[in-house]
Amino acid sequence: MAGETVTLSSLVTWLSRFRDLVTENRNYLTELDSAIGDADHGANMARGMAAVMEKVGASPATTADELFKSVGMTLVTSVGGASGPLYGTFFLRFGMTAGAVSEFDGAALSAALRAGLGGVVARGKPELGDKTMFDAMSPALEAFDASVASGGSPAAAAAAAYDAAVVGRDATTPLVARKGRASYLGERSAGHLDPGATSTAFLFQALAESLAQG
Amino acid sequence: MAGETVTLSSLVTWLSRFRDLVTENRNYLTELDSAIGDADHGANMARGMAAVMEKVGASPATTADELFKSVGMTLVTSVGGASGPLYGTFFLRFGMTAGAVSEFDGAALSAALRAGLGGVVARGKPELGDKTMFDAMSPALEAFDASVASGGSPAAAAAAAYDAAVVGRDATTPLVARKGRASYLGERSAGHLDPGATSTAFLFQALAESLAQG
Amino acid sequence: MKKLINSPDHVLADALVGVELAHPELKVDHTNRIIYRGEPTKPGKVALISGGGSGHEPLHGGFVGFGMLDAACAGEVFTSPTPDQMQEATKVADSGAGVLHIVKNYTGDVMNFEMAAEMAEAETGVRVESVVTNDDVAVEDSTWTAGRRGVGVTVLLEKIVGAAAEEGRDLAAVASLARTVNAQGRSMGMALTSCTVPSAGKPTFELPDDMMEMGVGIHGEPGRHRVPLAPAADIAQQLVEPILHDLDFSGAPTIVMLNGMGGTPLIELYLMYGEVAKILQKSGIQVARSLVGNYITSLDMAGCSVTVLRADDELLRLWDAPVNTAGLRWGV
Amino acid sequence: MKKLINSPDHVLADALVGVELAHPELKVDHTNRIIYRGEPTKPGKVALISGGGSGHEPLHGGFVGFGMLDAACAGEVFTSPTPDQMQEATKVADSGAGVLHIVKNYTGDVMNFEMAAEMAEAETGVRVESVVTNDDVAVEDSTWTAGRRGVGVTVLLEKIVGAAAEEGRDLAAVASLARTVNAQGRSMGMALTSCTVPSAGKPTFELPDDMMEMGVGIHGEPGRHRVPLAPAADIAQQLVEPILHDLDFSGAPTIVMLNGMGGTPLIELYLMYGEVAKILQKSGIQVARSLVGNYITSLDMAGCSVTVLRADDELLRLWDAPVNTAGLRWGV
Ligand SMILES: Nc1ncnc2c1ncn2[C@@H]1O[C@H](COP(=O)(O)OP(=O)(O)O)[C@@H](O)[C@H]1O
Ligand SMILES: Nc1ncnc2c1ncn2[C@@H]1O[C@H](COP(=O)(O)OP(=O)(O)O)[C@@H](O)[C@H]1O
Ligand SMILES: [Mg+2]
Ligand SMILES: [Mg+2]
Ligand SMILES: [Mg+2]
Ligand SMILES: [Mg+2]
Repeated sequence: MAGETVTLSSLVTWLSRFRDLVTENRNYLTELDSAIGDADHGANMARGMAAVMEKVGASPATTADELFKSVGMTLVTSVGGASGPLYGTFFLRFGMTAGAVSEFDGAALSAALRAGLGGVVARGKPELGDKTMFDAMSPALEAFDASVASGGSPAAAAAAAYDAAVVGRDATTPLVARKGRASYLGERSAGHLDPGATSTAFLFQALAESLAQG
Repeated sequence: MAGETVTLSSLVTWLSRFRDLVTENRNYLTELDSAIGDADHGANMARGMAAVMEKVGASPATTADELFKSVGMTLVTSVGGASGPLYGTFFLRFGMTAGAVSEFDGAALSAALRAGLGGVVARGKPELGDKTMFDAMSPALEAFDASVASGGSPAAAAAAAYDAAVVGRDATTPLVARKGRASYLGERSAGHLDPGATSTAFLFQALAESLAQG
Repeated sequence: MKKLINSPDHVLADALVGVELAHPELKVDHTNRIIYRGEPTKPGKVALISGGGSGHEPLHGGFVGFGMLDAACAGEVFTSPTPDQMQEATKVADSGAGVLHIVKNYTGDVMNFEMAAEMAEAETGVRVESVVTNDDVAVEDSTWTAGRRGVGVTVLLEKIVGAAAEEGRDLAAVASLARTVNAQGRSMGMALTSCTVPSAGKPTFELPDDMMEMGVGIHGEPGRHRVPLAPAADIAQQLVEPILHDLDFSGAPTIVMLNGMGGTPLIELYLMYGEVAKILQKSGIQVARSLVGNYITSLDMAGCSVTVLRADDELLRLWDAPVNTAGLRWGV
Repeated sequence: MKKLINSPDHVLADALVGVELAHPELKVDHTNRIIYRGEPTKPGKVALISGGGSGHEPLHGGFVGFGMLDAACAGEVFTSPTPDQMQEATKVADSGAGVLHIVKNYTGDVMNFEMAAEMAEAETGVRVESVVTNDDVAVEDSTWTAGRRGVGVTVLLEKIVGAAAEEGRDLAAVASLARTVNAQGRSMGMALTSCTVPSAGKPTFELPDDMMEMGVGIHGEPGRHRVPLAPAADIAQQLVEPILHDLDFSGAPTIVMLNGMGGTPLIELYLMYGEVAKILQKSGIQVARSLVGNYITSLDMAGCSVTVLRADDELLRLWDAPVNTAGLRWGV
């Protein structure tokens, strides 16, 4: 059973599991981006997370701020496009808020994730219903916090966050996009899952799985 | 029944029937030229013969030299490609040899056709078996002459010429081209009818049909 | 997918090798994927930098040289470059007079260039101004979207503003001219076929033989409307009408670009230009200069776009000024 | 068939309207389908005329202008022009110093230009010399065929010989230089896809997704061999090898053109150029000048060709001389 504290090494597992998920689903993400974007989201995420794990393997960090600064910078400098600055800023802010620690409780993890979300908002100015990654990320954090507030373990909170991310992701399908490339399609963007919301659901799936392992 | 002399008006019928045949078979000729050439023989012949019949209709000629000089020049100036100079020279020489007449017997028609064939040879230097229009035209003239020599009417000679043109045309299929665009294909040109030999068979079909009508 | 490539992951790196070998007058930084002029920026000259996803060639690398850009950053295919590339280009190209970032309006490009400008100013003190092009009239309701895309006007802007920078104008003047040019240009594009992104391996969208996409951008995104394939004259009408509807081009000379999307041959582009020019004539618009060819492309997409720029004598003078790049060259 | 045209029968006429509107510096004779320079040929200057079927743009009309051609005759798509067009161009362009006909070696082109030269000399007394280009090494056993096709070297020849004519050389010298250039150039082409001739309405040949045609010309004719699709580096090898096998390029500077067939985007052409240049380097061949882009195309065919010209200081000097045409421009 998963404990009450989260170690740095389970967060490395989070990252590596995220890398695996976007790599395995590279074609699927690109497929989604073909329908309402420019057919590169799978390539972008796979390239970025491969670079991240290479970096993490080459120079293992001992504190969260160090680790996530490197993760964020690697994404920013290897992805490009919209997802590079968005996921990059997410991890940069995550690390800044986490600080020079190597263990987290639920509240600390929540604060770091909230800071990450704030970074996405600062960069992209998404609002709920714009059909972006924010539509999965924001409800995921609501659920995470609710679980922590009601005494749930970080693992339980992450599982709740993942469930909420999936619901948020699926709710993007009927939406008409108002941010990003998909917005150019107007009404034609409705009826398709948002690629970024889909990769964000993978982010929380990875978190849930890595914390469940302990 | 067809008579012993051929009038200028049946030669106009010849031309108009040739125009009809290449126009109806425009796609077929282009199809043949797609396989071993550049997909324009149908367009070339249809454009050329349409221009010819427009010219003939606009300024009807009273003698063969006048008529066929105009036909030849129209082909030369409206077709381009290999078939323009070849068919153009064919008709130019036909007219020069026919002279300022308005009726032909079999021998006169043979002489004019021979001159036309000579024009094709002068321009294109084809030899038998090169997989060109010459492979239909040359045996057609052999057959025409043989029929005239054995007392056949011009109509009978034209019918014999048509039969021989068809045989000559079909015999181009297995050949490896040695002249024109098809020669670039080397061995790959074998197994296809030559487009120019096919249009030449239409030329003799048109002659046979127009003389059969009298 | 049929492409002249070694592998989908190496398209950009391999193409930059070719650019370097083909253009001894340019410098290529393969690590940062930047194409520079061979000579450092003249002291006092504002540097012009652009960049964007690859797949739009000759934009932007083909426009590096005298009278146009000082450096271009190449992103992965259809993916904006990263801030570190742009920061590096900014640092190297700056001669002290400051740097203009020319950014096409796409969320990714804008965010990455923003981060680059922040980094460059904070870490190196280079003065950076940015202009964001957004000339694509296909994007309606731009308040409910990421805004209009930057497309064809970017080419004209890089030429005109490049000439102004060459004359020694300062950063503020160069940036303000760039904004004027952007404000006075409008574009509209269409596609006969989808392009194929190498890493995706198949066409981004399927388009039936009798249909075309109107209002496409330059990233193989589907357009605003799918309509029946039409004769060139009708297509020209569908491209020109929304442009003229959006901005008043009367009473001024214009510069018109008929741009190919990459897979359409020049004979069709000239044919389309004829149709477009006839419509402009009929609408009383004076075409002073024109450009026909592949300038801002979308990989192997078949199709074209029209850009009309409202000019004046001064813009025409800058347009006519010497330019010496791989993709645009005259007067030198 | 998806093309930006009004109707298959009007492609050429409509495209010439666009050329005229886009290039006020050129004259277009729509009846005879000839593109001329705006200014008459200078007295004493030998006139250069070329022509051929359409569908190869910018060849030849895009190469009319200072330092290259004086006139270009356009035939129907892939169909050589007719002798009367060529005769008219010959008459109009002649300044009294004579006219060089630049003819690509195809049965139709050769026969039509022959008739034109006969007509021009007989009826108007204009002195005409002809050079027939035949640089395509894909045509093996040329004694058993119509001979090698004229392809890429035609572009290089028009540039180099155009510069020589501009310098005032006489007809014999210009013609002899043209023959030298032709003799020293070799080309090889390949296709990833067939083109579609507008009047045919569908692709000339079908090519499976995993195959390519090696040794194609510029008329959509199938090539010599159909082989499996390969990485760019292998394709480059298959293109360069027969060229180097056919002529010794060692010990001399060369001019290399990596030409697109019309449907292949520039990013792939640069990538291919990189592969070609690396092979030439390894083979000890010195590349002094290069040209990458769409110069002699085959409608919308995807693919490319390589041309290598053995040069010397004099040819390089003529190559570098100013040229001012729609399709090639530098030094002016
Ligand atoms: N302004 C924005 N705010 C938040 N997320 C955004 C914004 N714009 C785009 N996105 C997200 O980015 C995803 C696209 O990422 P990607 O395809 O990698 O970049 P690009 O659109 O530049 O090609 C979209 O599906 C969407 O979820
Ligand atoms: N040298 C030649 N002599 C005789 N006929 C020839 C010669 N070269 C080509 N042809 C004929 O011309 C035909 C092709 O005509 P066409 O397609 O109209 O011209 P092009 O080959 O210039 O496209 C061939 O099928 C062949 O019969
Ligand atoms: Mg994308
Ligand atoms: Mg043909
Ligand atoms: Mg992208
Ligand atoms: Mg032809």
